[in-house]
Amino acid sequence: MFTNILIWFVVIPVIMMIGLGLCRNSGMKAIRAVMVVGSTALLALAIWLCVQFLQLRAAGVDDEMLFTGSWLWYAPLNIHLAVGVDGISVLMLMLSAIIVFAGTFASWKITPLPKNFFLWFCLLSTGVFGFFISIDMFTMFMFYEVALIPMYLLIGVWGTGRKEYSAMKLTLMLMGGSAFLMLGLLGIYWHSAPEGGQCTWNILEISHNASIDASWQYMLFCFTFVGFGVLGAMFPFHTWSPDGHACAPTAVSMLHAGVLMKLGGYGCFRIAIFLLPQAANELAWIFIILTGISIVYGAFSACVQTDLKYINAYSSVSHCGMVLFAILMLNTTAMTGAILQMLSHGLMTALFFALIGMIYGRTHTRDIRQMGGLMKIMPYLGVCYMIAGFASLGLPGLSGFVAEMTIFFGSFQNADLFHRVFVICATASIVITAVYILRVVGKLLLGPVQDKHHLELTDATWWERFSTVTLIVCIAGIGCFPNWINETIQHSFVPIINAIQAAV
Amino acid sequence: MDLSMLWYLVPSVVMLACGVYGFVTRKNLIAILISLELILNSADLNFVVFNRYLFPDMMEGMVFTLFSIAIAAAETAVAIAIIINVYRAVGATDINIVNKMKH
Amino acid sequence: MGITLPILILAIPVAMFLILGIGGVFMSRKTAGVLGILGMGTTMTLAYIVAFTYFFSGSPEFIVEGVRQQVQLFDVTWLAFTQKLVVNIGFILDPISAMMLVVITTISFMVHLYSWGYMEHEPGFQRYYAFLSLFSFSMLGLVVATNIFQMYIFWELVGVSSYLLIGFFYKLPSAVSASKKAFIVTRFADLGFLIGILVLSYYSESFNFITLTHNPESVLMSTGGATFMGCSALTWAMVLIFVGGMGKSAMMPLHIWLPDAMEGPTPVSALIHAATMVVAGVYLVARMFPLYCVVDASLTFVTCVGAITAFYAAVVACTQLDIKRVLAFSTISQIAFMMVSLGVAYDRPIEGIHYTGLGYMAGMFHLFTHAMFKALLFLGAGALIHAVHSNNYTKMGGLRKYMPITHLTFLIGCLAIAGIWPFSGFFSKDEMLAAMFANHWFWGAWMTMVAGLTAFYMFRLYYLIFWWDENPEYAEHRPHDAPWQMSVPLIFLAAVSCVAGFIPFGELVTWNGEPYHIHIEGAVAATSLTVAVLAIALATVMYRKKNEWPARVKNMWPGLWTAAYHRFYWDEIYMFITHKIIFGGICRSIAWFDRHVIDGAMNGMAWITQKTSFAIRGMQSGQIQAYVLWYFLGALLLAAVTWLALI
Amino acid sequence: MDYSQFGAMIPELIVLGIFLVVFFADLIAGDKSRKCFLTPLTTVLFALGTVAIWVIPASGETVFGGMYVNDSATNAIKAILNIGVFIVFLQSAKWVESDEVAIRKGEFYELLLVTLFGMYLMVSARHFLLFIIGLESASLPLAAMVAFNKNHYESHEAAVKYIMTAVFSSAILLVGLSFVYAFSGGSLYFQDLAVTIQTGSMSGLLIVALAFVIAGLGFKLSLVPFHLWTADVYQGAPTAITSYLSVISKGSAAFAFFIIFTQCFGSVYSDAWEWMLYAVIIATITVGNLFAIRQKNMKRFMAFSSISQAGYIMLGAMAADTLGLASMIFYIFVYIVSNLGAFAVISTIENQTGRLSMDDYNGLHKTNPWLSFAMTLAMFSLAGIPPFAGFFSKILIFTSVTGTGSMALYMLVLIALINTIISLYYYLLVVKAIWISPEAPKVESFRSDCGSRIALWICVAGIVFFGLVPYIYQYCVSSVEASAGFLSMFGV
Repeated sequence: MFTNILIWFVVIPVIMMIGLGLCRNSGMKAIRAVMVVGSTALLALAIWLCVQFLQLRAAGVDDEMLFTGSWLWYAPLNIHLAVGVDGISVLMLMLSAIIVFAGTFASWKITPLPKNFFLWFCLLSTGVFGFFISIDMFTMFMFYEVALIPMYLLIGVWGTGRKEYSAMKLTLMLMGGSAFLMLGLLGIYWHSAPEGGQCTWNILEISHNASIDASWQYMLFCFTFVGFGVLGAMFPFHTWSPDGHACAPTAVSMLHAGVLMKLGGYGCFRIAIFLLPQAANELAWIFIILTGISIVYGAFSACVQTDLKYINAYSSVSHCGMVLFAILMLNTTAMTGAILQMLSHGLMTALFFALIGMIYGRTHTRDIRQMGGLMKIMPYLGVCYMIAGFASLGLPGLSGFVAEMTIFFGSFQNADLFHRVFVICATASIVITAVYILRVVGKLLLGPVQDKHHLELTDATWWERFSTVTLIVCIAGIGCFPNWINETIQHSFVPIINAIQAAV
Repeated sequence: MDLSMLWYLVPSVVMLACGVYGFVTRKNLIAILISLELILNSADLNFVVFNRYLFPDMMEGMVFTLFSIAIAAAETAVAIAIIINVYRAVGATDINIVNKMKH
Repeated sequence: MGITLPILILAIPVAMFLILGIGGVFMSRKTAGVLGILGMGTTMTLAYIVAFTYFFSGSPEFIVEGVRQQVQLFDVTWLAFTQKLVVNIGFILDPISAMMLVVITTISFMVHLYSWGYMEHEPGFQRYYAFLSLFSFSMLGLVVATNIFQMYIFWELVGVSSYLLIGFFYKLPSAVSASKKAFIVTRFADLGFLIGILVLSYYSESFNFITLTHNPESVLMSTGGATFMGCSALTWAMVLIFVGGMGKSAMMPLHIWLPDAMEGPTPVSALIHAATMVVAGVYLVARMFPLYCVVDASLTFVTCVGAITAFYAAVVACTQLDIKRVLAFSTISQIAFMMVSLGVAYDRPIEGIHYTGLGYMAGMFHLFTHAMFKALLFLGAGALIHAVHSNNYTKMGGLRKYMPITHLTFLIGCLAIAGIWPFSGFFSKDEMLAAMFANHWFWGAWMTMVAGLTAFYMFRLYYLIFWWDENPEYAEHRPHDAPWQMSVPLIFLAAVSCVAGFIPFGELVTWNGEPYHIHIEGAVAATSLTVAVLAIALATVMYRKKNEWPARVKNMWPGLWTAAYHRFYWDEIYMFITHKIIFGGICRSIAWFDRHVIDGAMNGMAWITQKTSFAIRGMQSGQIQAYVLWYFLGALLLAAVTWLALI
Repeated sequence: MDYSQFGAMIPELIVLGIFLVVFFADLIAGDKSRKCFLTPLTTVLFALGTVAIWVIPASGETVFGGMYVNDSATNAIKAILNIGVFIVFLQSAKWVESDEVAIRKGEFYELLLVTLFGMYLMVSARHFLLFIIGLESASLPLAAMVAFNKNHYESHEAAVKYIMTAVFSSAILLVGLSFVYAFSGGSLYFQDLAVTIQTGSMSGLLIVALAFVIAGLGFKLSLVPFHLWTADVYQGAPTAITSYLSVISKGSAAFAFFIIFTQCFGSVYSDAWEWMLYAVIIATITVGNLFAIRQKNMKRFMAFSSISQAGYIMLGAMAADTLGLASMIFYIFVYIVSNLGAFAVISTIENQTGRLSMDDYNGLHKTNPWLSFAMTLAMFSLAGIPPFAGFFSKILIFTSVTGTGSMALYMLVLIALINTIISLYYYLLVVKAIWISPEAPKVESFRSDCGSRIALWICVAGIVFFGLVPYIYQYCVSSVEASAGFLSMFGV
């Protein structure tokens, strides 16, 4: 079991948790050591996995999933701990590793209870990694929920503002989503095999069996898509996001917006669309409308917010809406765009939240009306914020542009008027994005200094620089050289597109 | 004269109804306990009647009734003991006293 | 030609950007300035080599049987959308891109040099050079784009560079808002560009310029008669792409950002907002010209937009007080001139002669000459501002004595733009007017009038600055000519403006690569020259010395003057739409809806649960009898409901 | 009569044996010696007994003409109940030594063992007479136990409420059984009833009978609307008794419910009791949750939580097949460790400081991090959060319910799932009080007693490992499957 590389993505965080458990509560050095070693190991593992994966693909291995392993867990219900990755999961694992790594540095001086903070943080990352390596719906769902619940404590204990309300709201709404999801998964399980066959949770087997009849697909598709859609901040189930993000501590916002929201998109893709292709063809229009609204609605909402985190949260609604929107276009290009958007949004939102946390840690306010001219005072953070902003508004050379363009060009392949109208609405969001990003940049960084006390503030510390540089390098890396990602994931769409076309 | 089963069942149902009614309306715990006995006896009556009329060559209903009477006795004993306890604690056996814990 | 030179042309500026951007804080100003200038100088040299090789080597790679070829020096895959739709990053070499290479690197180098003097005392000097390098890189990338998507990429990048440079003085709120405005307006236009690309590429399944333009008819066929609201898909695509160009080139009604963009440092205005970036729209139309030709409705649209804008901007320019704004409106007007010129150049035989080549060639020619003399004018304005520390000409007047070099070069610029022989503007404008008259007399007449207005407001500006009346503040702060770093570019550009007209432009740059022999159309030339001279004479009468005429004219049509001074209230209209309708109406109501309706619904669910919880607590009354009643009735109800359900 | 038949009742004999030992020890020992040895003696003996029940395989015999069966499924549930009782013993060790109770602690153990014996009979009974005897001997001594805190008024009130409603409910159950008797062929053996009660025999009387039987058992399980005694009794009873009531009594009743309804009434599953149970489950889960939201007293809070949990347990009966029974047993086991974990914390804090309100838990993590940790895990497990055992038990039971494939059951699961959100809310309230509430802690730092600590460790280990390690569930499934012959599912 432990010879499978993927298992280590879950094992390492667990080891980290054990290690943290052995630290004393006040032993900040030991805690940091555990976290740094652990997150570096994860990052190294992710990179290594990526290299291995590409080598295997280059060598002509064209299985749907690589590094597969399957160990029987609950025999009576045919539940396995089944793991395997395709290009998409590899990239998602990479993203998670990067953000965990950056998040560790971003919460270098977390107080109070650093040990508990990192314990829950590790549990959260266990869930995230576990979700991406699983190809068994049961374990996938389990890891999904593992990733959700630490949020409550992380926001509740270490958050700011109306943290109790927000934490509760976030947890309950996401759990509400997972309630629908659970039902969908159960339905899929019980219809996963033809009459008399052994039911299975394994995604690949289910898709091969393709035995779910249409009427069930419709219901299950709605359940699963809504279930994952809640986490993907789909309108109108997105309101946990602004409050939750606003109150969460830095690293948690990073991980949550950066990775956790991607679970939604990934799940929609891997389960709702892949396993229920017929319903996806028939019912996509409903969700295209909803996600289309998300995109524009989130962007417009962001225009008038005054809290930095709210702006970003609404922008996430818009950008994550784009992910789901693209997935629903049901063609390779748009889906590639969705994956790129997940990566891109993950990185840049993480960067945003990291920076907001750093700025907030200095100015003790997130209200843009009370700040101004910070570029002069903390040029490093200011420049990073601008880069994040440019990535968000889709500047070529940074990741957001590549993702959005791929989405638009992919979506435009659907030639009917309905799709066209929504695609054009979605493209309009790039203008609105520019409006709110520049508004923030203008108020926050440029112009005269608003508060004289801010003049005494200092620029970023080394760990903050480390954290942000990691993210910026990745953002620029994707933005400048996007094609290798394309090549990594192009295999992954073959089965899904085949399934969709077979279902037409 | 043959009495049909109904002649026995109607009193049984009346006993059940009275028992429930008594339980719900009486104020005194002892009276409530007596109402409970009515319900139990109604059940016993049913057993006996069904046995006699439907399965005359078997005895299970009868045996069941015997056990049931014993159980009823045991229940009454425990209940009385507890009522006495309450009486010692609060000096009354009025049911309206024992409603402090609610909502 | 190998790929080393083209790669270096793009790589040096971007390397400079990274070096100066990241390492700038560790450098002295001098190092940074020298690095920047050297970098740009090298790029310029390389660009010259490339352009001269292309034009004059006569190598069969570039010219086949007298026809100049379009050559892709390299073209590598950057991002593959689908099997067919592949975005490449490459380097195209053809007459217009070679010409643009020369223009961009020359002006950019001049501006680099000039800025050394102009920006000497400004904080953020290193950052400034980094941004200039970024801009140069983006602009070069734009003009050498082998495909429309690469163009779009660099299109966005120049937008950002422009944003950064306009907002260079970021502590000034006006600069911040001007930069924001510039970015958002052009972004809005880019939306049109993007949708245009989406439509075009969907049907043609290619981004590549050569593929698209060498066979425009097949692109038209590929749309398969798809129409939307009465226009063919290709028309829509071309018009939408042109909308992108309208934004960058500040055509009506998307022109509002350019006057505000004068908040940036003056050399930046010279480089970006006069010579290079703002002509990107013209370049775009020229680049896709064959496609525009097959759907001539879109070219008519270009012409109309250009004609209206040209006139509008010229009228507004007559009333402005800020010298940079006058120049900005003049830029808008001149770019519109080029647009009209392209617009009238479509392939419609008139009396058996194909006039296609002329308008195109003339537009490009004017692009070239205009870049030189407008950069000259802006740099001159910079020198003036440097001397009197104000943009407003009421603070100037009579400066000819104090700043002779500036005066002379500025005058050359004014003559060039007014179209006086033998300055460069005369030749290019003459060709353009000829093309317009050839298309329809109306366009010719209309644009001749605009040319007259141009001459008038330029000389109004000239006289108000250098003649009119001396500002008494000179006594305490005597203005003087700029240092050599600033003078050298002025002199160089003035020299170019004098001689550029004699370049045999038609031999070099034409729409199809075949040489076109320029011949001055006597009638047109005479008309335009006359109009220009008359306009200059009028300006001389009104503004040479301080007198009552201007005020009198102003009072003659006070409404018109005020409206023109306020640029016919375009900004106010935009303000109303953006602030009142979009921000106040849409955004706020959506935010309200989100907080109160969507969020309210979620909170409402929690509230209902809580309330229900309180409402039903009576069930747990603490009364044993009530409990038992519930129990018994519950059991009966269960039986009753089931019984009813089964029956 | 063949007395060797008693030999088949190994678990019952073990419990009876322990009872007798404790009884006589209590009888002969003096006050002083009783004080020191009775608790260890009982606990150790009970532990050995538990091990014995786990280890000795079920004989699989049916004795007394089919009245009693000892198969692997009943053995499994007995073993699981035993573990629960063992934990209860551990966590009550401190309480029984308190001055007020110490003198009567022998009675506490004896009464408890008798009720356990009754529950054994309940789950093993295959005849209604034996079942009623088991039920009554399981519930009557409980009344005495509820009244154990003689000096507390609440204890008396709880006892009165308990005994009155208990007697009423057993009366109703008897009435219901008398109606059932009318449908039998004169025999109250389960397997005989299964033959005589068929789809064709549906009538109003049978429906009333079923409703009354559900009511009678629903009382023990505290299903809505037969649950109203629960909160008051849980609140008033000594905490050790409450924890016992909430898990052991409920677990045995659930198992018995399953056996009775599948064995006797299996053929009228979809005709009648499926829908009755459907309605009752929805009411139970929802009402339990709605009441729990407002509670501040921890014991009352746990009472309503346990009501809602009972609804989830009964989902297993909805499935009415081997998988359902196995999932139900597993759920009960997980529920035992989770709920007892919570009660261990509650009773420890109550014993040490006398505090019982949720507000008293504010900031608990500052003074008692380990207790806080255990309580958090227990709450997460009860709420069904992975990777804790409660998640698995919930999912497995949902899976078994949806296995029948009817849309109605999917909707039932959906309602149950939506209810988990409400339950998550109030479980998180406890977590919030412990971890998030900024107030100064009211409970001072203390070292809990050894028994509670061991109990907590067992519970925490169970919470963490029962889900991750699949053997427990496989054990449930294999024992149910091994006894499938005896279960002889009908028509479902």
